[in-house]
Amino acid sequence: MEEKVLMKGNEALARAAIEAGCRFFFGYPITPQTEVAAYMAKQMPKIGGTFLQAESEVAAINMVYGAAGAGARVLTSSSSPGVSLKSEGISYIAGSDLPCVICNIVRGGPGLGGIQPAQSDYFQATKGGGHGDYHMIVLAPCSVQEMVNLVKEAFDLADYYRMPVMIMGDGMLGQMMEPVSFGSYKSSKELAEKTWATTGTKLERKRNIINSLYITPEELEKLVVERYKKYDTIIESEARSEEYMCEDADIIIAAYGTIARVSKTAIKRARDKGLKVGLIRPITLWPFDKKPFEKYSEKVKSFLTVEMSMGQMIEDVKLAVSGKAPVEFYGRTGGMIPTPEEILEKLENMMGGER
Amino acid sequence: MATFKRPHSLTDITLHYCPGCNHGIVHRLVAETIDELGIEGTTVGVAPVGCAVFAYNYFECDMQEAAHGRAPAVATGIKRVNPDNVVFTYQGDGDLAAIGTAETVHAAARGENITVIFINNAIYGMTGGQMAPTTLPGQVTQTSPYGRDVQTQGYPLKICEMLSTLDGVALAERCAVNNIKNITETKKAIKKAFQNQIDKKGFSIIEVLSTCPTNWGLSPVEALKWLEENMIPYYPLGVYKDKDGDK
Amino acid sequence: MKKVTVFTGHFGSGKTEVAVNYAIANKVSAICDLDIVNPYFRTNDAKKLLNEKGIKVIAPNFASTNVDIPSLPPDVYSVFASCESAILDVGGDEDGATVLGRYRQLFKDSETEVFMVVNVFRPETSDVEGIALMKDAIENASRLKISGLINNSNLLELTTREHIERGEELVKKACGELSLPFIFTSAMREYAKEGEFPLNKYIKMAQW
Amino acid sequence: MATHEIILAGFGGQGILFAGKLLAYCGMVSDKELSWLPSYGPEMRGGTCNCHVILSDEPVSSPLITKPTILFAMNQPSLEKFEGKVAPGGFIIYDSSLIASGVTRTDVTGVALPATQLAHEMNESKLANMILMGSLIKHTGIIDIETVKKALTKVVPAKKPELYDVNLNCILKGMEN
Repeated sequence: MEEKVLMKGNEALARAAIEAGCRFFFGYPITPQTEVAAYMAKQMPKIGGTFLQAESEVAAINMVYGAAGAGARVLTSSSSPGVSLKSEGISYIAGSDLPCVICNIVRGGPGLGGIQPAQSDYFQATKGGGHGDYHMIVLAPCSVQEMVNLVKEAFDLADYYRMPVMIMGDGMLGQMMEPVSFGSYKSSKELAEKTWATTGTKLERKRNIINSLYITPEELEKLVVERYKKYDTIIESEARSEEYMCEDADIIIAAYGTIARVSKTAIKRARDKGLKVGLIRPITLWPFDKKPFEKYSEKVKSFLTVEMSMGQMIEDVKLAVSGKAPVEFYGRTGGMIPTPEEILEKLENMMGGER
Repeated sequence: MATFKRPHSLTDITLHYCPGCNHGIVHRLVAETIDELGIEGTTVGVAPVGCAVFAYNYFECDMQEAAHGRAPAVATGIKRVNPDNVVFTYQGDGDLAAIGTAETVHAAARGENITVIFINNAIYGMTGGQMAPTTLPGQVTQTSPYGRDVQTQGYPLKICEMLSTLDGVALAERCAVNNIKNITETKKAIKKAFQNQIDKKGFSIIEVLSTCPTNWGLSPVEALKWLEENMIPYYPLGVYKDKDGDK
Repeated sequence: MKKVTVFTGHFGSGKTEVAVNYAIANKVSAICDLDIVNPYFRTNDAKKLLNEKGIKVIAPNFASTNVDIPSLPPDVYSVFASCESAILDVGGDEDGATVLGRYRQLFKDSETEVFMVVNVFRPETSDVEGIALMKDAIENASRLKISGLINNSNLLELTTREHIERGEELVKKACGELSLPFIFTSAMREYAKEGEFPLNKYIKMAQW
Repeated sequence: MATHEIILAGFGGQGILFAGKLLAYCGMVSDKELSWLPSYGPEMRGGTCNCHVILSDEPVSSPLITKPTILFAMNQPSLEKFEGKVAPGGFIIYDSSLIASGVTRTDVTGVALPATQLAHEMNESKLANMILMGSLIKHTGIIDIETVKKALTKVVPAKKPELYDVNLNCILKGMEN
């Protein structure tokens, strides 16, 4: 059996990136993801990699753009306010079809908000953030082990589709420790050589230009439409979620990340009381996995979306359920974490309301 | 016998700059330098947002387009990945000295081993003649219609003077391309700035005072005269820092 | 002697529409779009039509594209060098007129008229004082003298004869006070009366 | 082993996170499922500090503990804050050198130990946490001392092996009480 080590989510994220071949990290300190930078600062010099503390998140993401353009596997990590600043650069990276991984260890907002865990950046991650028609793949691990696996996979997805991939965690996941093993992930994708990278022509090929500016609207539209065809492929083949006790469920909870785990505890307690509750846990937030919702929407009495926000993912849940069942919401925000008891009470109210 | 021809590192694409604009001269000097140092195959350029936004079309080497002001950060990323590549940015005054001041100052402070070509024409050309951080006191622009009033609009940034205080800077030199003598000096400075990078000396910046006949509302010849009479006195030419040199 | 006619004015005065119509009506050899201020509603948008009429169109390098760079092509010099008659359509206000400054010497060798197009329903040129200030600002920036005013007062599709006439009255008054000739009143063909300069709609309000 | 949901709480600087880590590593070395979740942020500095450790045979669902089975309290505010949340039948151990009031509930087991005083007597004033931990292990039996010894090698910094003995002695001292 694979040797396990006990690691914080943030540390594990950093180590997984290094194991995935990332040798460049550009970042700016912000709580609660500071351990990522600290880990990189210690480890990168030992393995010939680069850790650079930039003067701002804006600079950091543009360093990522430069390094990604030069063909490297590159990571930046931040937390909510920092990701807002990076959004400009993310749009350029998407518009230039460059691969990179961005981590957002989400904290409460808006504004400076607070440093406690939150999920209120769902819209920012899945619906935009930066300007223009673009998407990035957004992966939401719920455990330190899954963080490790998804970070490794994120680099492959980024390279394979030539686009930014975001890892979205929260302060709780970043700060908690769990046993993890590192050897279990194997890429299923064959990655092409980065012949487009700006590595210098060596006078052996035509020059490479990395750019997102197009002179005519026709040209720009054509490129964006092509990029959306790629997005269609991703929606088709990469949307992913976990189902838990859904088969006989009257109510299915939709929750991602750490809150999915809190919900599982609530589900166990509900089942002890005879309430049939299940869980759909989206693993990819974009693309959002509609299939399990479609599958169960005619079987269940209702869905309950649980989030650490005022209700953001619920919009995608509603789109997926498409009016075939009611979708209710329970959430806490500002850094407050819904407890299993609160969720259970909501479930009991929902069932009670029916009786 | 020497013949006048297009430098190999300049593509065979007609430049879009207005007649009388100095961008063309500086492009040529950069390209000649790349040719003479034999670094075309290892050079990666970073184009700015501003009138030179299409610089990526003109240099016969790998190029990346940067967001407004971010060229030094982008160059940092490129350089860190392939330290043996020669990485240069080509930026205007709005890009380098307003929206990208932080990126410029910190790349310089880190002693990032890159070359920065900085075109200072005291105005925003791309958006049609607004006040730049380098617009002279009293100068009329679209957004300083009564002349730049230092009481409310502050003073121009003297980039070479500022950056010369930083330990990471290997070379900070201000030039102009208003006459043959100065063009020769500028060429030398640009070449030195690239050579510094090859020699791993750190951050080099060459500021080139330039004309903008279109937005200054002056003929190309009048514009050169304006530059000589107004810009050079405010922005004296010369070497502000040369770590290993005479100064 | 080359004949160069310059159209200036407050932005939104309709100078481009007037300039294009004037070019076609007078069968000039070239029209030059010198608007480096605003990338929209420009002469270059009517390029196809103008070319069909045998009028050469010279425009900024990236006119009518996605890119807003006011870079001017060297062909502008051909207006002064080889065209029999040409029209220069410049950008709005003194900001747009600044560009004329760089061609100053060349105007000396041409027979130049500089018309200022006035729409009295634009706030900054709604009275004589405003018109006078705009004239001064444009003259300062371009280093050219305005040689006459054109009344192009309109409220787009809400225009009535009364608007046109109210405009003409005010512009004529301005001409009197500024000692400038009144050139003409221009109006869309469906409103124009005998003696006025009728306009066809050539500049599309874009696709939107 | 059933599922143990342990909240450790006290002032910052009392070694709460360290004690939690020791428990987490005990789970690691005995191949249990576990999670370790600290409270983080401003409250880590000087104010109250707490840490949630779950040890279980089953995968851990919520890493956040709302009904601890075990409370390890090292100051008055911590006992006050968490006593009411302990699950019926649960276990509370607290440092009676620093906590005057004691456990008021009757449906839980309360054990008082003057850990800070004992630590002073041993000239290890910073290791009251380990003394209290020793007592916790003895009274609950959730882990055995051999596991603790193995875990201790993982939490003691490799550069300071002498700390192993110091910590172990304090744990053993706690187990006597």
